[in-house]
Amino acid sequence: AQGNKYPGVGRDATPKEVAKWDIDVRPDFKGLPAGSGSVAKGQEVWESKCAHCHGVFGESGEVFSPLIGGTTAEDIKTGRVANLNRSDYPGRTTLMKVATVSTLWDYINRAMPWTNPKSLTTEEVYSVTAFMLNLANIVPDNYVLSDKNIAEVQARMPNRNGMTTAHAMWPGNEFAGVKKPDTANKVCMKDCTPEPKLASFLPDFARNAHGNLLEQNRMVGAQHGVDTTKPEPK
Amino acid sequence: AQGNKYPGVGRDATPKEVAKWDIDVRPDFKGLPAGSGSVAKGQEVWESKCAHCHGVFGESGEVFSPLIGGTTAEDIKTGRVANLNRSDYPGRTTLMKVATVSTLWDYINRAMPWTNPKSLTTEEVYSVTAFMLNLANIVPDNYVLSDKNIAEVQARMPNRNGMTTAHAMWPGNEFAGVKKPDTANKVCMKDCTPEPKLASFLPDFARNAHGNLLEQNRMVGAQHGVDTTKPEPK
Amino acid sequence: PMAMAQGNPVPTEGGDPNILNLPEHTTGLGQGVAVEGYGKPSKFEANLQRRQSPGLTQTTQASVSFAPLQSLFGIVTPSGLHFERHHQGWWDIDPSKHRFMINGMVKKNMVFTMDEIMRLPSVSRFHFIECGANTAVDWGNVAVPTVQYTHGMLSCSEFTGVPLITLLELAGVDLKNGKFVLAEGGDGSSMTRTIPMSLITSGEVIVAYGQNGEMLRPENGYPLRLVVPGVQGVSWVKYLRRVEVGDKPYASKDEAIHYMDLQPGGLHRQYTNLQEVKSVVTTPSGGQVLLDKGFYNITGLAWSGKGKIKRVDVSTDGGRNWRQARLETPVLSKALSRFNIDWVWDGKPAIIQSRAQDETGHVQPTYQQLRSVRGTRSIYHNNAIQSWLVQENGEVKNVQVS
Amino acid sequence: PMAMAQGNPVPTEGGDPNILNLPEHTTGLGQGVAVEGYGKPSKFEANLQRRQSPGLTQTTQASVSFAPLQSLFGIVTPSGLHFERHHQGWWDIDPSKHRFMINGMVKKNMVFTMDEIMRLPSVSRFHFIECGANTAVDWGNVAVPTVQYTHGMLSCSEFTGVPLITLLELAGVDLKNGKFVLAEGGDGSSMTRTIPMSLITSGEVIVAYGQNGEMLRPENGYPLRLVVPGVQGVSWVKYLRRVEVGDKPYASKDEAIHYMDLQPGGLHRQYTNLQEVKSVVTTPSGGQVLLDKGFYNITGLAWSGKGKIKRVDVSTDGGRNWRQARLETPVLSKALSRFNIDWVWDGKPAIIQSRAQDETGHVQPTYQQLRSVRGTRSIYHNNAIQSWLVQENGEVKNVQVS
Ligand code: HEC
Ligand code: HEC
Ligand SMILES: [Ca+2]
Ligand SMILES: [Ca+2]
Ligand SMILES: [Ca+2]
Ligand SMILES: [Ca+2]
Ligand SMILES: [Ca+2]
Ligand SMILES: [Ca+2]
Ligand SMILES: [Co+2]
Ligand SMILES: [Co+2]
Repeated sequence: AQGNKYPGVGRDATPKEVAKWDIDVRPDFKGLPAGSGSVAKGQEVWESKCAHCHGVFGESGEVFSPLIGGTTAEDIKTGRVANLNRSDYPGRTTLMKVATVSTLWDYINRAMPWTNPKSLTTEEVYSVTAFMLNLANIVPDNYVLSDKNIAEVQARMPNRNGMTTAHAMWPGNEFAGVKKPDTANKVCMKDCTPEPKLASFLPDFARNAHGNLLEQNRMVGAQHGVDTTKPEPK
Repeated sequence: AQGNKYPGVGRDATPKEVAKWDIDVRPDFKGLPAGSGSVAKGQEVWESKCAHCHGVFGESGEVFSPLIGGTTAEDIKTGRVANLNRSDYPGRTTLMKVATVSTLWDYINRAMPWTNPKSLTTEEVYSVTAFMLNLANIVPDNYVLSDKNIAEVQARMPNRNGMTTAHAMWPGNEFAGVKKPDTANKVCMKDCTPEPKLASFLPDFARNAHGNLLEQNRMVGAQHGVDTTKPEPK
Repeated sequence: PMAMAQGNPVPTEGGDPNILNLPEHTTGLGQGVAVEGYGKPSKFEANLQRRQSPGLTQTTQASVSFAPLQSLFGIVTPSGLHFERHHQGWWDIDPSKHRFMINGMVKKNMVFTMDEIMRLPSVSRFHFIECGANTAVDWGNVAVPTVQYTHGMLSCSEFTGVPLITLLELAGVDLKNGKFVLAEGGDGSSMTRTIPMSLITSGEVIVAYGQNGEMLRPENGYPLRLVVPGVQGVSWVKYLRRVEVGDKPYASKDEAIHYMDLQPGGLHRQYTNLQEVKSVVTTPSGGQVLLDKGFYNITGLAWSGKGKIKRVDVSTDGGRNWRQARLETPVLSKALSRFNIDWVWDGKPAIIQSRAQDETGHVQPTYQQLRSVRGTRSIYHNNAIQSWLVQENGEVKNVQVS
Repeated sequence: PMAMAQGNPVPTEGGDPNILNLPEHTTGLGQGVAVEGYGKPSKFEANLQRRQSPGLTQTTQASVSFAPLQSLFGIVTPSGLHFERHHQGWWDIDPSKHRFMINGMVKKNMVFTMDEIMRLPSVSRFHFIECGANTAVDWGNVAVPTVQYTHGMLSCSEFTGVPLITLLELAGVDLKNGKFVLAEGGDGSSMTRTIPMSLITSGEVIVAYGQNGEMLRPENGYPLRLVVPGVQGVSWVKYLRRVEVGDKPYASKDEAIHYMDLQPGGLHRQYTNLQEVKSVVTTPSGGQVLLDKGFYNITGLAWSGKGKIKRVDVSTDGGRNWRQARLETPVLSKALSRFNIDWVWDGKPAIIQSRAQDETGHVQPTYQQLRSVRGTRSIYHNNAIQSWLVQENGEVKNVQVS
């Protein structure tokens, strides 16, 4: 209809072209290709293509933060990961956070293995996803994940109820968010607070932890960089 | 007085410092140091330090446009260089254009010789200036130019009356210029001119004179560069 | 403490040798034009580099480098110092082979070359880009020394490109049902993010190829990236290869595992894309040293994802008293604004802060205000007021006040 | 003639191999952050270089290099492509040794270090700089093929520095008698130019150290240059070492031998410093080829030394009929403005022109109008309307019309 407005610019995409690039999978599984894969097959994929970065149990923090851990059988029931409410819990794994199993499928399919993205077959993606879900005790050892049963898995995702869009930080009107921002500071100009106290600063031993700051500032200027290789002059 | 506004910033310059840097010479000879130099001495300076770039008679166009030439005894009388009004006259030399002898003195003193600026003594500047004025027949062969007689020379500069500030292109109110710009084009939108005719374009032989224009445009874009190594497709 | 006082003493020997002994550049012939067909900064500027923050990431390709805000001027970020954020490394892509596809809820799926995109009506606009994780390390406590590491995932450029709505209309977009657009990159991560259609129909979202007068830099998505003004950087998909129009959001990895805000109680806010009003003093700032008492120009940057900056106030006593700063022109929507204010340092300890307000009236919060709603365990969208302590010895430190 | 038609044919084999065969950058891991601490353009952008115009000068150190306007976007000129004009070569000066002096009609002569200048209240503003000799070669006849050579002595940057008036007031300037300020450079030429005091007291003239967020480039006067908005580039003295306040103009070499305008009759106009209203279409422009009929975005630049651009009109029939172009924001005083306008090329010859009007009402003149007052032998200040001929074979040529 609008085509006449910009003659000569652009052409129709062919079905093959769209099929090749349109790989995204949505939470309602739109875009998910038909197929399946078992936990057992997934373990093979995992151990040959994933474990050296993410650890045998998805626990490694050496290349990226751990994928598996921190979720419980109780979480699978409630759909809320309880450890996310514990401020003393160290770190948050992928499985603690993700609410939608489609996200895992889509991302592994498009981006993993990291050095070789888009190299996995559909079966490999199903199976390695199944294996990760198994590591997190979401599916049993003998599970075969497929486009037919993935909705059942979604219903067991530990943090499936852990998301809200009730906030003022979506820059459109598509969600029923809130309009009012979280904070309402005022433009106060005089005697706004009591005498301020220092609550947090870098410990002395971290003085040079980011390199010599003298070398991270221009050599001329109103202020120069501090020579952090030397102790602070008193 | 204002010093208190920006405490800690800047200091008084010493007399020595000002003397070292304040070298400019104005048309009224403010800034001109006392001293003198002869045409004869100037010839020595010229031939050892200037002639290889500007030519023995200041006529060379090999490094820069010619300094000397195109002025007449008549011009010295009128103070207007007649050749500037001849559209067939090839090129305009420095002496044809310059109205103020201070300009020559100042510039030679600050910037010449080109590869060794500010290396001349005051006497050398006086004398080489005298020599150039002599080449242009403004002073006689036995002339000794000095701070005492330079005003007389000014009165003989061939183009001393060749300048006007009666225009709208000084961006301040210091001269009694004019306010109205030279042109008064209109924002006409329809049928503004007769059918336009091509009056000037590059000849075919100049097609590749600026290098291959294909290589002077981005490799993608709405337009690409023309391959000027090939003749134009008809 | 003033042992390092500034190098302009009243000369005893008649004058400064830097004046009295004419330097080589005053007495010699310099270099020719086009010695550098594409020039570079002075060798004396080598301290200005984008830098990694030690220990922040385990790889360099899923990582970030920070822009040296402490040494920058005005609002334009030099493209060579633009902050970087990659998820699977950066590439230098042949633009003649790059393609852009539109599919989904459109009359016809379409493909474009770069040549074709560059034929369409273009716009040029200044916008800031800030990573949603900027200032993340300071959510809980002071963790890094300088503004490069606290606020350096921030840059501002003049972007040139085609409004996304122009391209979508060309494909016959279904604006009635199409509410969400997926943007997808062409790199290994093929970054995917959900963009609100309401922002696209406003004309603000740009399919950009130009940055600061030239093409995008490879590190910033050459030859094509999405520009989503006011929204966190991760949505500005680089190496853009495709957009899809849909009726539901996509919950991609970087909107369902990261770039979500953990709230007290353990719930995550999802699709928190907006960068709210924020500012920071860039000089004096952490890791710098004032060499002398006396006059200083306090300067910094302010920005808001919701529009223009309306005012910036500066305190030198830790937030008790404030003075309004001057805003440099132009003040543009969803772009950085530069502020300046006079200050005479008396040599005593001082705590410098800036506080911005945007045209919606929203005022940048204190840490206390922000934490009282969002707790201390969020990672993203820390727009709290920053404090710099100027000590008696002239050293400036990153601090938080209570 | 359309043999070179654009490379996006409807595929016969099911699809474009650039889509169907996933490229390496989609299936591999890219490079890490801070591989380039100071980044550079894509290798595919190597065609964008500042260039000399063959035969224009006899040396490279008293010469000019031109910015590639035909491939630039928006209003910011990438600093690496900023045009150059040197009289005695360029230098990379150690800023810690650079000094700035004020003398003449002031209460006290003063000396400043860079550290000190950078402590003073600063401003950041976008301004164009144009050499007074820009477009000189076309005063008489068409002489060069592309907009790089016709208009490339033009750039626009965000400058940061201290208003000169601030420094002069610090020295106790005599504003009653001091009417002219001499600005002097620290290079071999020690370039000197007379600046009107009325422009300085307006606050517009800046002693600048910053350019596009970083320091000035060595080729552009690092570490200090004068910024004289609206005035020809030669007055923007580089490597600025001194200003002197006086009561008379200085008639320096580049205001008494060059940068004067020869008028019919042989009189020279002296102190013609202003750059009057001007514009040019940058694409399509000379030396380019349109690969196909159809839609194009005509784009270009407009500027005026007297203030803001008010409007730009574009003609595609050699000046008979005109349509008003869109101006991109921001439109700033004495800065470049970017304009865009739709155009559908029907494949027939077309002559493209642009015509700018500034906020004073002054309209850019035709060659006929300009020559009727100033003749054809002037060198400087050619602000005539530029014509580009689009031929049937798609080639675009520099032409003049009568
Ligand atoms: C060479 C190292 C490497 C290999 C091999 C690898 N990954 Fe990853 N993986 C990473 C890195 C690094 C990231 C984080 C990427 C980012 O920051 O966007 C990641 C992210 C992920 C994530 C998202 C985690 C999160 O919280 O964002 C999943 C899921 C994942 N990998 C699964 C896999 C699977 C399945 C395989 C094998 C088929 C695999 N990975 C192979 C390095 C690797
Ligand atoms: C190595 C070459 C070279 C030498 C030696 C040299 N000059 Fe020059 N001269 C130049 C160049 C190049 C220019 C133009 C500089 C510019 O464009 O600003 C110039 C400009 C001038 C000018 C100004 C001319 C004008 O129209 O702008 C004068 C006067 C001059 N020279 C005099 C001298 C004198 C006197 C000496 C010797 C004491 C000298 N030159 C030595 C190369 C040289
Ligand atoms: Ca086409
Ligand atoms: Ca899809
Ligand atoms: Ca001092
Ligand atoms: Ca003087
Ligand atoms: Ca980011
Ligand atoms: Ca110039
Ligand atoms: Co210093
Ligand atoms: Co092409």
